[in-house]
Amino acid sequence: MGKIAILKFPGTNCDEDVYYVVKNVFSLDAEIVWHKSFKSVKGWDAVIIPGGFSYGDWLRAGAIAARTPAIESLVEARDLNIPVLGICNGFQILVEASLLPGALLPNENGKFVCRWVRTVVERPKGPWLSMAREGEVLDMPVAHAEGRYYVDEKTFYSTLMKSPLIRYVDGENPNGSLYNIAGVATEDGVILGLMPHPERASESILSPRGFKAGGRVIFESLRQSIKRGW
Amino acid sequence: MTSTYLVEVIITNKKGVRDPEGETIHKHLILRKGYASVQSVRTGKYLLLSVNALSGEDAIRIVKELCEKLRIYNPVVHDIEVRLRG
Amino acid sequence: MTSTYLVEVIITNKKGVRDPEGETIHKHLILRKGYASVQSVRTGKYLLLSVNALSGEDAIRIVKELCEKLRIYNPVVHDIEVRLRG
Amino acid sequence: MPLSHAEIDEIRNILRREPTVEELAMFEAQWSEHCSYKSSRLLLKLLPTEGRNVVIGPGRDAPAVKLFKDWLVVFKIESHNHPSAVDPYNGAATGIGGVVRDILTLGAKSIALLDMLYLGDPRNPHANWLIRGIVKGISDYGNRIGVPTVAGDAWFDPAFNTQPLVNVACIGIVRPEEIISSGPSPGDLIVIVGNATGRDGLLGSSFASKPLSEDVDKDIGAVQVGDPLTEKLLIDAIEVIRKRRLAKYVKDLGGGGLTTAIAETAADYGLGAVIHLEKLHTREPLTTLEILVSESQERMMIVVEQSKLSELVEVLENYDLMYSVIGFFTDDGVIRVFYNGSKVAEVPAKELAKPKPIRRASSPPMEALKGLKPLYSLPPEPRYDDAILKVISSPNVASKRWIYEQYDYEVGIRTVIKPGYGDAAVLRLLDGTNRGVAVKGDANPRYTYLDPFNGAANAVAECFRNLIAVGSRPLAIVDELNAGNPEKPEHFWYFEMMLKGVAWMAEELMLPVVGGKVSFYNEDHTGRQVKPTATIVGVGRVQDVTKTTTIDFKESGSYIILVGVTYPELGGSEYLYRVFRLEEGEIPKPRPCSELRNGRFVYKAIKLGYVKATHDISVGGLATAVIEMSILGNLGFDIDLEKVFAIGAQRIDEVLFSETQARYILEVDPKAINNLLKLANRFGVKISIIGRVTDSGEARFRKRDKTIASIDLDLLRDAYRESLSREIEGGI
Ligand SMILES: Nc1ncnc2c1ncn2[C@@H]1O[C@H](COP(=O)(O)OP(=O)(O)O)[C@@H](O)[C@H]1O
Ligand SMILES: [Mg+2]
Repeated sequence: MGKIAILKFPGTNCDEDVYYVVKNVFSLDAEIVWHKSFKSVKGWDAVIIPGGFSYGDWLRAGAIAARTPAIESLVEARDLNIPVLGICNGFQILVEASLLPGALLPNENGKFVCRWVRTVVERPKGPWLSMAREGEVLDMPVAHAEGRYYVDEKTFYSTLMKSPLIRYVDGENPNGSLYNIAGVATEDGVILGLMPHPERASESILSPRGFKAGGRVIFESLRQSIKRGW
Repeated sequence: MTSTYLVEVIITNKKGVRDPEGETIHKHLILRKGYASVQSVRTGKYLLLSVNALSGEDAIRIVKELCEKLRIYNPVVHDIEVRLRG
Repeated sequence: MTSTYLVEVIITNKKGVRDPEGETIHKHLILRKGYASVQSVRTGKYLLLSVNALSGEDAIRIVKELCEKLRIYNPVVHDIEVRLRG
Repeated sequence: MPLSHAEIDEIRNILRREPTVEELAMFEAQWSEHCSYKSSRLLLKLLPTEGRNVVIGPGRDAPAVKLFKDWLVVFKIESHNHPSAVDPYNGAATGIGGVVRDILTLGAKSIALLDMLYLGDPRNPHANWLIRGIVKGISDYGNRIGVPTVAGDAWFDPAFNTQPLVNVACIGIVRPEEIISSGPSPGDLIVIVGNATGRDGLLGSSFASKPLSEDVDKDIGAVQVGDPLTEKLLIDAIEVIRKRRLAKYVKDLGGGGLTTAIAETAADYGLGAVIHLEKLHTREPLTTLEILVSESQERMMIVVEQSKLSELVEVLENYDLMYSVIGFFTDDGVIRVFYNGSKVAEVPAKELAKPKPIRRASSPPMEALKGLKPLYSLPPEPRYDDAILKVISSPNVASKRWIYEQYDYEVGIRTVIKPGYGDAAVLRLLDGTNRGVAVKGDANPRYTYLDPFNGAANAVAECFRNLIAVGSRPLAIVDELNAGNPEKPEHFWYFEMMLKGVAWMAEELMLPVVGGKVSFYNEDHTGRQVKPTATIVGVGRVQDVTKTTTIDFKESGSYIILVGVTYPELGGSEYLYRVFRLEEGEIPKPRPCSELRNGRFVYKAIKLGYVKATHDISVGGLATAVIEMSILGNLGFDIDLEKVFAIGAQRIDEVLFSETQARYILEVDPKAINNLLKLANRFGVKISIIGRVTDSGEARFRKRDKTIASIDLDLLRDAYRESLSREIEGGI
């Protein structure tokens, strides 16, 4: 009990990174769970879908993993109020599974991009952002080939503008994402998906010159939220 | 009695969703190399399924169904075309 | 007088060259979801060019030529099919 | 390359009868240059391979070196030059796949990839197509398997327009007690794991053992598509297999396929084997001959005790990996191959595994005189503002971010010094300590072309300096020698000279050469060899990753220190090439004694905390090194060239752009300067205080009061950061 599930699919490659950070940097209890063994969200304090290239990212990033029983069972998370975080490929999976709105398209320049960027949090709320301040700048690296967020105007204004949102600082959008969107959440913030990697930005030793470890607030929020709710 | 049919699935971006790859191929490759008669380029993904079915229509029906159910395309951004391979 | 033709280009791996993407979609998505009548999946790239040309054949000729010259595909690995869009 | 008549006679001798077609195919695959090193083996003996830290030297798929008492570093270099010339995307991708599997054979965890790319002129359409494909291939494969590509080298030269060099390396770590190395015993089962065997990989090694044919379609048998998903599953499964100690031996099915894997393993352990080919999982119906020599990718051989088979199978099935148990090892030294009960081959393992070495003739070509030509009359001195900008914007000097930003260099959360920030990449071990490992790959094709012996020696020295410059202790290197056709004496000469150069400098710097690879037949279809290139990859020990140094200037007011003596060595320099299109002259002399002395001094100075930034001086000389430090630190500088300790230099360019070896630039806090001077004295190292870091936003070189060049930092930054991208994107 009191554990975070880190879901692993064939091709997931940030599972150990997230595990290390959650466990060693934030002293939270976690377990890497192979997708075949993940039956239900019940009993977990939170679920993290880490980055990587599930099923080779073939067809579309996240498309095949989104159709697995493990992800299909996540629908319950919403009703049970269990926090779910999708990082990079995890975000792509959540979008492909329609647990978050929109779509993630190939980067505008057609290339994979690995780079540190600055993002801004808007309307922070929920287990993953409870400790973030409105307008707080979070520095984190991105590393993806399909991160160009797309959403229709209506959904953007009617839904996303009411929910927590993470956007690239103007001029730092690495992929051509609409509205500079780097991450989106459900209105209550219980399910959050983002392209940047907070686990790579949780220790100052890994932050290059001029950047801070902007991922910390996400895991610190989770730690507080698991203890005290959000 | 079933036989095998080849069914093509073509997934392209919806109108209104940009296709930077197509734009790049058009602008930076084709036009720059002097093929001015090319007006535009759109890119997409192509799948060729070989399907056991009762008839061509049956094969198409099966593929159309699986494209919807398995979300072979993402209706938020994609158009899809399913057809028998001629 | 020229008019505008829509020309499709389909680029797939040659026969005998593996297509891990198609294999994965087949095995981990389509078969796992019970569509056993699907025998195989091959993937490819799709381009749709709109071309000003004197005739359909002329449009195809232009596109074939530019695919060769601009290395839109790699003849060592890929098969290419160029056809008018019906 | 088909077997020669002499070789076929030799085979008859070994078997004492006519060989079967299967046997001939096995010998042909195994005796190919790529698998057997028949042309290079005699010379390779010259390399110093031993040292205190060497745990496993050359011989296995990958060597292992003691990084710390409780950690080994396993690393390997590979080339995929020929496949990348015909199919850049898949050629480069499968190169990564292969080198990672080498690391897997010892059960090590792959923590870093390096790519050393010697590419054509980006403005040449064919070369441009190759460049994009190669980088994308490495990106798509490396990123998907979750191993960060943290460092590399990139060089652009029309000599590589049709035949690029794609050298890749992988670094792994493993606990000494967990290494998979017990070796097979008679009765142990042979399990082949991973992709189904197909016709796709037929005779790949023979393909790499002959020149590129003009009609590439003839080479179709070699085209293989990378399958990084299966590779990733192999990585994950082998990690579990290592932890649970389920394997006695693991080997990659690489060049020579099944034949090589079994022949080499059996020969190394004095065993034989019984193989049932029909048991192997195949993608399509194959002949026995095809099964024996197919080089389909992403396959491994796992040797398991009978009693542990079921546990092994459980792991493989959990990861959806295909596998088949195809036979077992025996104690009689003979490999017997069956197909549906009938015997198709029976060969002694030892004789199959190692053909007799061939002694190749070697003689220097006339072209080699270019590198002996002293530069009597240099062209008139240019305007230095212009010359500096030209050099900084050269694709060989400018930032390689167009390349490395396509690579996930951070997955694994170990990359403390990332590409572009330091002379080498530094990775932490993530074991609860601050310890780490530094890695870098280097070559200079122009040097080895002009002077293969000294050029190769300089590559070793540069690698050593790069490892020192981040504050690591260089431990060992591996080398990749890319040469022409070994049957042509004037090509073979380059190979021989490069090898001797590596051997000499490695010995002098006490860097054991624990492994390497040879790639021959790097010719274009006209028979012209590309620039012969010696690529060196080195690893260094990092005691504390928080105390490493990066390139970027940290603070205005710091002193800029030049370590080492500068000689007028412009031969083969980037400056002569970029500004005057000259590619000739004596290249900088290798100076092993200075390398050692200066290297030890810099290592110590970093360790004592005197140094805020370090950069070694290499391509582009002093001017390039300080400008890079300044651009990355976003700080200007003011340097007085009069202060440079130079011997024999008569012109400004001989100071600014000389590529004299064994030199570094240090940024030193004024408070530490006296200590540093004392330390230099103690080490007997020549250092000069040449200037200061400023916040003027300007790069300024002067000679006393006379300004030699003064350039706005924004202009330099733009040239440095964007030039490569402009060349490549503009050159489609
Ligand atoms: N092909 C490449 N792949 C990844 N990183 C590269 C590549 N080429 C150069 N780099 C990186 O760019 C930086 C500068 O490299 P280089 O110019 O080779 O340095 P040096 O001259 O000190 O050897 C280093 O961090 C290096 O690892
Ligand atoms: Mg360097």
